[in-house]
Amino acid sequence: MSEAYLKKEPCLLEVQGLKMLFPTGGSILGKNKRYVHAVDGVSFSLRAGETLGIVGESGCGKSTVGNLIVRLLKETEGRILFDGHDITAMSARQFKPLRKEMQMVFQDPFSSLNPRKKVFDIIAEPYHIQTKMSSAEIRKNVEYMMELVGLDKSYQNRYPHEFSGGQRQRIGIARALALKPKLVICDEPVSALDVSIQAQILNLLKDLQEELQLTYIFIAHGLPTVQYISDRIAVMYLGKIMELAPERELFEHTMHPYTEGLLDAIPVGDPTKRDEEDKPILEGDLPSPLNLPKGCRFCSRCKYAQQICAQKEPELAEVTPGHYVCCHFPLIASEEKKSE
Amino acid sequence: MGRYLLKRVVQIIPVLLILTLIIFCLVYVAGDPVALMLPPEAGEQAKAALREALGLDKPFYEQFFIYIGNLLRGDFGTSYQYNQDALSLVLERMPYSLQLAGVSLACSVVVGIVLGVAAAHFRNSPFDLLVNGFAALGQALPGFWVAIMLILLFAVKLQLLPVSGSGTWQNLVLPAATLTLVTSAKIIPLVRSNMIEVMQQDYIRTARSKGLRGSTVVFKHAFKNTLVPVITIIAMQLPTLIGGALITETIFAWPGLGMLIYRGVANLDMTVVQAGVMAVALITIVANLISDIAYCIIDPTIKYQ
Amino acid sequence: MKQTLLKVENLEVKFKTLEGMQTAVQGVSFDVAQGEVFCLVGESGCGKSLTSLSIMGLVEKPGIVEADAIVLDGQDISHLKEEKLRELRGNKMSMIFQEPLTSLNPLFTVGNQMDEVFRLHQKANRAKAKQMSVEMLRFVGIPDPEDVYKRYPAALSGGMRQRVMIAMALSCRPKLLIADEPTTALDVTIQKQILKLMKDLRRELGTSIIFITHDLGVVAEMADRVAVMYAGQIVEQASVYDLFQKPLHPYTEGLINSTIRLGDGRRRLPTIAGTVPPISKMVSGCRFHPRCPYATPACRENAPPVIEIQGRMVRCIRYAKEHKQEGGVHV
Amino acid sequence: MKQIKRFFKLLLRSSTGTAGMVIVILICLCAVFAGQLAPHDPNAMDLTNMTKPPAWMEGGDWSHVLGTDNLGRDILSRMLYGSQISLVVGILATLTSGAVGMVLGLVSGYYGGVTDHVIMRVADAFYAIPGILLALVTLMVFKSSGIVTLVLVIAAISWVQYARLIRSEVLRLKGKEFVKASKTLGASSGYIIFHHILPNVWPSFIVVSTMSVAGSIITEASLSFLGVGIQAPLISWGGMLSDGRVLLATHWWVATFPGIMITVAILGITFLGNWLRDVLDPHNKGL
Repeated sequence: MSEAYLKKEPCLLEVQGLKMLFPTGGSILGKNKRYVHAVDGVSFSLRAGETLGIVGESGCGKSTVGNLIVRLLKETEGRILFDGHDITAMSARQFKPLRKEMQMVFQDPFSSLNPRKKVFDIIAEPYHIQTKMSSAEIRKNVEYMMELVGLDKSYQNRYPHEFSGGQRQRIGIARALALKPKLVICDEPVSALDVSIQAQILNLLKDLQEELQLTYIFIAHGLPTVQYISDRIAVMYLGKIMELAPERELFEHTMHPYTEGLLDAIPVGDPTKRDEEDKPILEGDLPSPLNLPKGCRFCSRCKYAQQICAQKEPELAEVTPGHYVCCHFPLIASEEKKSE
Repeated sequence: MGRYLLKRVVQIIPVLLILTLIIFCLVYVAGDPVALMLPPEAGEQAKAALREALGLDKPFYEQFFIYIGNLLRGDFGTSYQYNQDALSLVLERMPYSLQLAGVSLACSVVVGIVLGVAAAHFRNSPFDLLVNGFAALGQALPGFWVAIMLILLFAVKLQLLPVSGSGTWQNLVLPAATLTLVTSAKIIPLVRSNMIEVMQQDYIRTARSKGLRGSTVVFKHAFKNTLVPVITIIAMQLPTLIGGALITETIFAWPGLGMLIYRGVANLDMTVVQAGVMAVALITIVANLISDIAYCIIDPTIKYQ
Repeated sequence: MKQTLLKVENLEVKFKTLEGMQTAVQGVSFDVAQGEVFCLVGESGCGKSLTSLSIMGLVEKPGIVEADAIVLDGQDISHLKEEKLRELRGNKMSMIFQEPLTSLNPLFTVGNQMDEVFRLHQKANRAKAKQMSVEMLRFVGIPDPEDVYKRYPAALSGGMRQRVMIAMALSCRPKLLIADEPTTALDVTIQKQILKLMKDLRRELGTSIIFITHDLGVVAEMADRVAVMYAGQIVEQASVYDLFQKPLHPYTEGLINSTIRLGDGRRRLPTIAGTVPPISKMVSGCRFHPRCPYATPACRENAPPVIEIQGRMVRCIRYAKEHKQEGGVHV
Repeated sequence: MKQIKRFFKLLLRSSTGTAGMVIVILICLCAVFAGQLAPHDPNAMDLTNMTKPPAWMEGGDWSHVLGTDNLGRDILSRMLYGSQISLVVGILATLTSGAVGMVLGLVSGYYGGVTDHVIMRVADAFYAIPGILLALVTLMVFKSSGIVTLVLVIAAISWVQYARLIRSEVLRLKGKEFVKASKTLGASSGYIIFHHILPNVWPSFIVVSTMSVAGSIITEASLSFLGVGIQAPLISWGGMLSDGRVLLATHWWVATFPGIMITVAILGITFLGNWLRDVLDPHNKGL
């Protein structure tokens, strides 16, 4: 979808200053309780029909953001506006009708399907919980959904273990889309699958988006996968968004050193282009989320880091229209400065 | 690690309270001991006086608090049957129980671990089958029947060992053998299945890929990893061996805690019963705590459950 | 042409199951030159890990390994006794695994586990072993080797653990290092670090590496030569440049095309239809034919021969037709 | 129908499983048809036929195949009737403790928090007293020895293992993505428990229950042996053993046959349980 078209669409989801702290350790009496800042002030908005990719390494909090939006977790701070309603202020009962508007596709095709239920019952579950359909209607709907995701409807009396990973992921997608949600959160939906199957599932997700006018949040750890499906991409590092930009823009005008490191780390996929010289790579390990560096959380691994980076934490700021960066010295900007 | 242990210790307090409540309830329901304590010809007045003296006329909760207070002061009451302090009775019998339990547990652990590891190593061989059969039989045989059969064979027919009693090491053999059979039968399958599971772990493959000897892989890398569940089951067996061995103790006339409690029950001497049960429960709790400490020593990475 | 270090001929791995004998790896032959990085690539269940485990002699019961020959450095190890094989493992050949989380024993310190290798193969005493272990840890780029030496694996990050595994595997300067998906469980930036480390070490030590992966991107980055495996067979073998320039086997072609690259957002990914058949229900004829866009009735009936074309090998009937009798045909 | 066929196919594949099943079925038949099978009235004393040895021994005859006890009662008949008590007590105690343990384990695992703490500490307290001891004291205190009391007492000492097992299973399942998926659909706790947790807890519950029947039978026999369990005129294997104990040196068969009977019964149930564990294991694709 073109960006100009997207701009006209209303805002479907707005996340404001989302924080999630998990308590850890501390004495029994609650003294010196320490917290893991899994999500530490995340804000973004999402237009209807758009796909936002969230990318980052393990422990960056990308899945926690997904879980917070569908209310599997209760945030510590912040607001989530869905279709204009503040869903963080709602009770479980008030929120229940809204649940059918937002669904989730999970990572593990083995743990996401109840091993003791037949495919039919798995896909019928949303109708049982959210609607009062007759069993004939449910059957019709389930068969339609199975066809939609490319499953033969003769499979409906089989158990999940009789299917391959890719087919199970199709079942999971059918369940998520059964109630025609507006927003679908895909939490690493292809990372457990084989290469040839990944492409099948990604294409399916793309087709379904077009057909059902879906809005996606696509969470993954691999930039190529995220970029294949997303309109805009948010790069997360240790609970914060480091860079948020339209997909093209992010690659062509990379501004954050971490994004640069991520891009450089992607294997080239072409043996003639592998340079034996080895350009500098992102060194070091993630710092422990319990023991974040003061100032910018990336400064311990950043090759451009200066004094201020270790003292003052940068804010996510719009550097060029639609391109947000959380860095004291965004790359393009500093290069421009140099050329001046 | 320190925090983990501290948490376990703190958890003991409510358990002790609930335990006391259970035991107190049993005593309370058992009813009025006054009739047993006084000679049959004592009049109503004497009974009422004794009740008041013992605090038995007070409401349930008040009695319970008095009871806890007494326990805290180490006062477990006096046994009317032996006319002796219940606590000292328990302490008198304790060494016998510990002796029998200690010997049986040591034997069971040795037998259980050796046979379990060997069976896992020779998985699906005739030897494995034999060990499995032994374990299944050991779990199926009622302990008291084994005891009787052992007496029949070794004491009555062969006359190698004494029928019952205590004092010499010969007296210990048959009861310890009975308990060892039953207990090791519970340890063997656990050791075996754990060992098999551990042998399939990635780090075992790593150890083998380094060229380590089969015995090093089994006894160093695998064995230590099977210890945590093994210690759990060992800790679970201890109370069964101390208080739960009452049938074995009765059959062999071994003067341990189990027999003391059994006699107490038979004679409705509730002070002895509650002191004995309390002692066994305390030993159980301490055993569990020790096993928790053992986990921490074995596995340095242990965290909250 | 460099000297051949490892030659595997007609390797077969079978499993005895309740349903009967099942062949997981069949007719696998390849060789690895000294100092070469040889990539085995394929999807899960294609037999690439089993192939490497059989070279190490680590296939567990009920698996049965049969091979005409596995020659390592001039010595046929396919029929060696376990004790003899053990002397080679960790010494002349060693292996690192996919899961750095579970591949180190959680109950022993890094140092303890590293020392074992030196004490076993080099008969080093405790102090000497420690010194060598610390040296080795430093060698693989661990910043504070003395500290890491004392730690338990749980206290290390995934990348660190994989470095420890590499250090341990390279302790005795093996001629052959088998790396079974060593970066799959790691984050991309850490993967890059580990790949760079392995390249550097190869250059420095001249170790031959069999690198097993499902990721063609990693193959393009690491390999000298590549073997593509599908359903227990090698379907294509070529130098990495030839393979990426012109894949011969339809499966290789499909695999390369369906790999997502940066900048793919505007095109639609081609896919390989269907899924891999399970080994218990292996199809007749060419194992790939149900998913192959070029399949003909002949593919369904006859197992395709292995064709040799210009130093490459491919298991596909299409090339048999083109090169009727010229290419030496082995079956 | 397909399931039943598959069940038997799996059963016949395991020799111990088959043996266990056969033993369990035979014992059930003995219990149900005790009245028809028993050659004598189990409580009929026959002072002319006291301590008669089994038929194959000198002095025995086929009217009392396994001999008689010191009151001249037919041992075979008593054993057949004894299986009724064993099975009834074993099954009822298992059902009771299973139900209690299941509910408490579910509540404890699913809701967590204070409820979990309270239930688990009570479980710890019960666990700290050896079961047989607690049963003995309770039975004495309540001065009643009917089947109902016995069942309740055995249930009271064995609910803990269920509660702990179910709780750990629930904790494991709670983190599964299919439970999360159900939550994102707005499913109530009840729906999740009944549709997702219970069907997956069921297999381990069945395995533990089978083993628990065996445990309850042993406990009943032990208590009857101690004289606080089943009382005459009801017949229990443990009680028979207790009667035979004094005759051990002179008339071994009185105590031996009930002992063998208990052992065989427990072995059969354990074999069946082990087989069920293998078959119902979710990694094993299962029934």
